[in-house]
Amino acid sequence: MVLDTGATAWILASTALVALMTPGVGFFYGGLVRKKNYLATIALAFVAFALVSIQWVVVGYSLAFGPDIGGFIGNLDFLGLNGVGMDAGEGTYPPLLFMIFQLVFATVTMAIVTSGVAERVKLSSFIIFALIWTTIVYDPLAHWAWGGGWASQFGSLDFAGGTVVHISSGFAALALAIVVGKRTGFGEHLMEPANIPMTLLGTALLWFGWFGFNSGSALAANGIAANAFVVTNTAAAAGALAWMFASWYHGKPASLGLVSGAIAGLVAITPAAGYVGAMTAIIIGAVAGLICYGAMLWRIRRGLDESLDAWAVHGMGGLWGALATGIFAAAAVNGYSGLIEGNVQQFIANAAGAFAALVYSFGVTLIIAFAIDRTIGLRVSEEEEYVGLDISQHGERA
Amino acid sequence: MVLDTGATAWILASTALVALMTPGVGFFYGGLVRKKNYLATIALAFVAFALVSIQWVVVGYSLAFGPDIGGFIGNLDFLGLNGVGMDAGEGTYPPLLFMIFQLVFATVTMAIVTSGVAERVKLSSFIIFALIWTTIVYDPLAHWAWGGGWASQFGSLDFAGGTVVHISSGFAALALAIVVGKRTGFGEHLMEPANIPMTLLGTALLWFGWFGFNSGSALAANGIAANAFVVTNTAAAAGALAWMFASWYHGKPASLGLVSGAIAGLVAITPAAGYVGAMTAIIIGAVAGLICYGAMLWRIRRGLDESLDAWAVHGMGGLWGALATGIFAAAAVNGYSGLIEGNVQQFIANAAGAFAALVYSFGVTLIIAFAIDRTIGLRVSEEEEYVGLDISQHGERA
Amino acid sequence: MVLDTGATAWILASTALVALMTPGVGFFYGGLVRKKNYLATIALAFVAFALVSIQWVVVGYSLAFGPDIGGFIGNLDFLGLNGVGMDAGEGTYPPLLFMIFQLVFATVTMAIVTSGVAERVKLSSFIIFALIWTTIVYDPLAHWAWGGGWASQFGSLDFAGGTVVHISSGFAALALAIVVGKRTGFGEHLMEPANIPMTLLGTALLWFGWFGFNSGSALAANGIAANAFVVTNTAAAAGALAWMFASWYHGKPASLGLVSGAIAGLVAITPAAGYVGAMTAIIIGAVAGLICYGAMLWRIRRGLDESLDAWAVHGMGGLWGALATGIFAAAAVNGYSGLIEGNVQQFIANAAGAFAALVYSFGVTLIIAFAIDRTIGLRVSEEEEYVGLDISQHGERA
Amino acid sequence: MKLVKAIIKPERFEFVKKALEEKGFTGMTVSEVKGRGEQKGISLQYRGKTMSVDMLPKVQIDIVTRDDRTDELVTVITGAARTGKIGDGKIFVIPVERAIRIRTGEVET
Amino acid sequence: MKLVKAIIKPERFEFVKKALEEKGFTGMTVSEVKGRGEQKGISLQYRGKTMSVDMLPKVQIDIVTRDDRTDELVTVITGAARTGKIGDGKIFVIPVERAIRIRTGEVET
Amino acid sequence: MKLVKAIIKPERFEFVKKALEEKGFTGMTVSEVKGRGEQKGISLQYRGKTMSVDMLPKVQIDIVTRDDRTDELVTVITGAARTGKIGDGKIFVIPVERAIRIRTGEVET
Ligand SMILES: Nc1ncnc2c1ncn2[C@@H]1O[C@H](COP(=O)(O)OP(=O)(O)O)[C@@H](O)[C@H]1O
Ligand SMILES: Nc1ncnc2c1ncn2[C@@H]1O[C@H](COP(=O)(O)OP(=O)(O)O)[C@@H](O)[C@H]1O
Ligand SMILES: Nc1ncnc2c1ncn2[C@@H]1O[C@H](COP(=O)(O)OP(=O)(O)O)[C@@H](O)[C@H]1O
Repeated sequence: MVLDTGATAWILASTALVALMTPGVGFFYGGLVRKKNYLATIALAFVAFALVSIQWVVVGYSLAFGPDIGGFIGNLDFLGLNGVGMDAGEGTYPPLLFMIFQLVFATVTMAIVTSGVAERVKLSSFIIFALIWTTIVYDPLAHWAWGGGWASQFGSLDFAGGTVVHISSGFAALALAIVVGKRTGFGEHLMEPANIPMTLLGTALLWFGWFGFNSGSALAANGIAANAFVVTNTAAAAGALAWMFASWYHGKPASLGLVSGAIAGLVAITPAAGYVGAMTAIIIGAVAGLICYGAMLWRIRRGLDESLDAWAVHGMGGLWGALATGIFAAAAVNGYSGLIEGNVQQFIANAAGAFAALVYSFGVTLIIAFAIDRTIGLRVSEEEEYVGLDISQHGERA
Repeated sequence: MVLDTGATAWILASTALVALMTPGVGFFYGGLVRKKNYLATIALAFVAFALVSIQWVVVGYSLAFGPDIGGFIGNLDFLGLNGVGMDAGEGTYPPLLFMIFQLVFATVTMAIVTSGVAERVKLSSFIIFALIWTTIVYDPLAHWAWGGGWASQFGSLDFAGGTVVHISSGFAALALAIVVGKRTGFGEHLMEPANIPMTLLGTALLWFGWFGFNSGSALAANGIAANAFVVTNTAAAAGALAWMFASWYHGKPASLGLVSGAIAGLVAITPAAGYVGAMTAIIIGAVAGLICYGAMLWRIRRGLDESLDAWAVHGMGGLWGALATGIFAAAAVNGYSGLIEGNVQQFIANAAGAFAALVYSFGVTLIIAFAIDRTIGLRVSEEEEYVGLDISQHGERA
Repeated sequence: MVLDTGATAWILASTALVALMTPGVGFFYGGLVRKKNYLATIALAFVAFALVSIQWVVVGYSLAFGPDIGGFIGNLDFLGLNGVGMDAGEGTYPPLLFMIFQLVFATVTMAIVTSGVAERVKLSSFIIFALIWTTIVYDPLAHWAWGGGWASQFGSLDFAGGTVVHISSGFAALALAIVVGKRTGFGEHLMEPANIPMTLLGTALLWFGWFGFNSGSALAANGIAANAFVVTNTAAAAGALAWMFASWYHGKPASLGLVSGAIAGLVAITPAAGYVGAMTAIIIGAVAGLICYGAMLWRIRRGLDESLDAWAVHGMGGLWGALATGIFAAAAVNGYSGLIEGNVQQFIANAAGAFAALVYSFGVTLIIAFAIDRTIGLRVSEEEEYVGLDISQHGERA
Repeated sequence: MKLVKAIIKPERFEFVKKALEEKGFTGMTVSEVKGRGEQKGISLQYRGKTMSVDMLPKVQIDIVTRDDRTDELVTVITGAARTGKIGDGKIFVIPVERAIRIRTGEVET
Repeated sequence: MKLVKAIIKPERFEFVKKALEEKGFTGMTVSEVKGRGEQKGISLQYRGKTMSVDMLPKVQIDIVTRDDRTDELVTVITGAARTGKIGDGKIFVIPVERAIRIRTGEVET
Repeated sequence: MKLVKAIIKPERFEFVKKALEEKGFTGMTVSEVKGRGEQKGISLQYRGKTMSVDMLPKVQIDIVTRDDRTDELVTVITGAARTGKIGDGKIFVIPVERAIRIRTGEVET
């Protein structure tokens, strides 16, 4: 097909927008940890960015988008971007551009996963973990949903990465948190966030970048892209307000709740962005705010130290979003119908895709984390944790 | 008409850029308040973003851009985005995209208005105020200028929102500041800004986003968009330098003056961006820097506690910009002539549009603010003000 | 030719992205200086932005891109943007858009130069220096490489500004540092960075903006733009990892090293971005990380107080990038061959272009700096340096 | 000599400083502290957990002065810092054996 | 009166504060400090230069109390701040001649 | 025991710390303060209003030591902190009644 320069321009811009989300996650999380781990937490996002960027061009893209092997993974035809061309192939934009657009999804996913080991991970072990995880967890999941794998064959819809990015990272963070164990003093000591304004700044960058994430996933500059843009913003707003009011009911409405709700809404609309309209987005976003807020409260009650809440927000928000896509998909938007329009099959396909991703990510992450922990150790020493990762891992102070 | 993917791509990107301005305003203002209100001030921008985002898709867009009722407001045909389509209708881009592009203008306007109640507003009252204000002040003003209302019928030019966004928010902030009253200790105590680097960061985001604001308002990827981009940057630079040198004359040139001048230049060029060239932008921007600096000095002398200076910068800068558009519009740029090219009518139309917006916004805001203040109270208690809004409204500390 | 709205959209977006880099440099450097110079350092970037923005539309663009005079500089045909049109002339986008795209390159270059006088420059002298420097150093260099000057005639390749932006600014910073002398107490006192998270944030903005810098330099939304995007990200990642591992070998891997490596990779890929593929970008980026890290160590050993390392990172990284372009250019990407494909001439042309820029920038900067220092003085008084530039130059505190 | 340590409201600081200057007390060391007196706290909430944040920002001024100027110093601070509302602060007077000026090595007792 | 100056681990602060409240010590002034005791430091590195950053964050609590309550105060802090590990901190007892309440001018000795 | 409170220039801190280490003074508590001595201030300006910001950043070092080591301590600090220029700082010596090590409860007087 002939290259559409408008579509190409929007995918280029969207890729830049999504690229900003990886450090954005770092700033979001960095603001929430204790001062002594402030830099290290941001640094993890940059490390994730760098590592996955290299892994993806060398092998990851091929595993995810190479010709299908048994519905599970791509083959190595595109190793080192071999044959990934600059001319519009079958699409209206260069395959090489699709490759880099997908790359920034892989990097931000890795950054979200760092939530599970916050304030206690050994940098060297994280590097090894990240390389393994992105290769054997992320790449297959991307293949399942978008690379021609079983989930897409089965009809599961994931517009922009609800399962691939959010369920996978959220449940991986949970698995990691379980394996690595609580931070010393968790539940006893007060752990004050380093810099909430930085978290708000991270949110601004995430919200901004998410327009590229969802609207760019239309891979075109057209009405679907516009719709995705609209529902993304709408769900974020609804999620923010829902969390704010829910937490207000229980006490004071923290700004942190407001932005957590926005992220929850953004996560939940991600798989649905190309299939529902704005009024539905209000519902999806608001329910996401409530579900994720509830999940966070439950996590706290259970004494689980997954304290940056990737699980509660990305994991549970992503799960809700995947189901919601199966429920609310409206033919008027993009030709797909969900449960409400009587298409039970769509709901089943989406539920299957979501739960498979959940189980795969959670299970395989457990195994990787466990293996690393028993060999080189996932966690810093007690002393290093005490002085903080900024000093002990990076020799720096914020 | 057929969809132009290039135009669509640029409007998508511009919408993202403008979306970043709402939190940008929050960071700009957040850096200037006292530490104890740092978070709350940023949070207001996010609250404004969320509230107006929902209001706009539900009813605001219809009021502003629905079929005209008496030149004053739109009707409810587009309620819940009913009939706002994904296909290029009469334009070269989806109406749905135009809707979201307009949405982010409405949100940033609301964020600017928060200036007037900084460090003393009750969160719950602000929420109610914001919903009323955006509905009965912003939506009609947008209709007047862009939705087929009387001002556009009368020939008033406002390329990207000098009256709709800046005059309206600046004078609304002034009205609010008058109703809510001074901060306790204003004029007696020293009130140190929390974090000026954050304000500089906010400026960077605003300057960046403003390219989408003005150039995106061309609703096309063409020479007019390019020209708007150029004059936007030029006026910002001229405004920054003018304020810097003027304040240098009186003492030391604070970085805060530099960036305030840049914002002043950006505000003033906003209505003119599609109608003047770069050399004129130097004049408009530099004069804006001087006028807004003067307005700020006057405000301080008068003891008015509108201390984040939305009035001085957005209100007065917007007023100057609206008049300047009527003066300097050059037929060579976009077919419209101003006073200098002998078109007195254009100047009159612009002056009328600007003063009507000024009076309407100031007057109606006074009434809304007064009504809220007398019923549920606009302001926190003295004690809450003393401990700060971060703690008293959000239960948080930066 | 007819205007390509897709290309125009991407150049518009790219211009916005690059515009964000100028304050981005300010935040990067601001985080690294001592607290008392935090604001002043960021402010310098804004001052550079404003000054060069005006200079460029008035005269700079004409000097750089006006009709050639002797291969050295452009004439004054385009003074005040005279004749720089809004319609696509010979290209597929408005010349006015090309003008503003080039403007933001000029501003960011000026911001990088401030590295050399960090924490000790007098604001008034910097303003004079900046106006002279951008006029007699930057404008000719831009002309040589892109405006039809001798370097482009000679076949030297510089895709996005390796020589024009990075070699020129890096070596200018070195010259400035030599003339202005060390900061009082350099080498004796500990000089703690004000806010490393701000530096990481600056990096995020730079990395983000660099996509516009390199990919936008394709001046089209096509495969070349996509390729430039890909190699930009890849080289940044490789540079980050290389510097991280190298510094790990010597001690702890600071987050500052990670991001310095990323910048080094970005710098080095800049001239090559349109001529090499992703696997080559890994090499160019990784080697850049090592070279720039080595250059920094050498600078420290030599006791040179060019402590924000524009020389080590931009100067040396740019030099390596220019040579690497001559070495690795691959015909398959864009029709140009380098040394490896047997084209010795390309290597010679690139080396000539790079060294000429290096010598010109270093030499002329020495002269300008020396002249200013002997007349009005480049440096603040010892007392002003002691209390810090925030207070002494701006009357402010961060 | 005495160390007079005054803990006052941040917004009164400029005022106190000016009053001190007028009476010839220029030397001082100032730090930002948090404090709580008799008043009971306000409760904070962070992601579902409540914590009481009763510590409010205060400014602590340390001034070392001659014994015979101590009373005057206390009076000046008390006068300038007082708003008559809760949280006005406290002054503590602590004995100092000697003071050394680093630049000259000069000792005062 | 005595000034009891306790330098403790930041993570024990809430705990100590609670223990003090229970015993009726509500007034206090708190500041963030850095400290080092007997333990040897950790070395930091910044762009190729190494510097030893052995100073770790601590919280300093200043409480002025009546002479006869000093022992109790020391005991309460010691009990609540102790983890038994290095870096638990120190308490210093310093004489105070008088304390003035700014709001009322009231003096205690 | 004595509390030796030294207020020095921030850039001399590493130097002073090293000098102290060499003489065996490892324990110390450090805080960031602002201070002003005899010198007259510099005036600051913020959006049209002028305010005098004469307070410059200083580092305050608190060291509690035995009576018989006090003179040595003062000498070491004075030597290492001195640049001979204005703003070099001050040292105050304050009596301490006792010191308690929290980890062990051990008391020194
Ligand atoms: N016993 C104490 N020890 C140390 N500092 C105290 C003590 N009591 C009060 N302060 C300090 O004085 C400040 C003001 O005390 P406060 O009780 O608020 O004054 P008032 O008694 O006028 O209300 C407190 O914030 C705290 O910093
Ligand atoms: N001699 C001293 N003078 C002043 N402060 C001290 C002194 N010794 C210890 N400290 C303070 O007490 C804190 C805890 O001391 P530390 O030696 O770590 O306790 P421990 O002896 O239980 O290990 C230090 O961080 C420092 O702030
Ligand atoms: N009377 C005082 N009380 C408390 N602190 C003081 C006093 N005089 C000076 N200081 C502290 O000592 C610091 C250095 O004093 P300074 O007068 O600058 O030294 P010098 O006398 O050598 O110029 C001041 O910044 C302040 O923190």
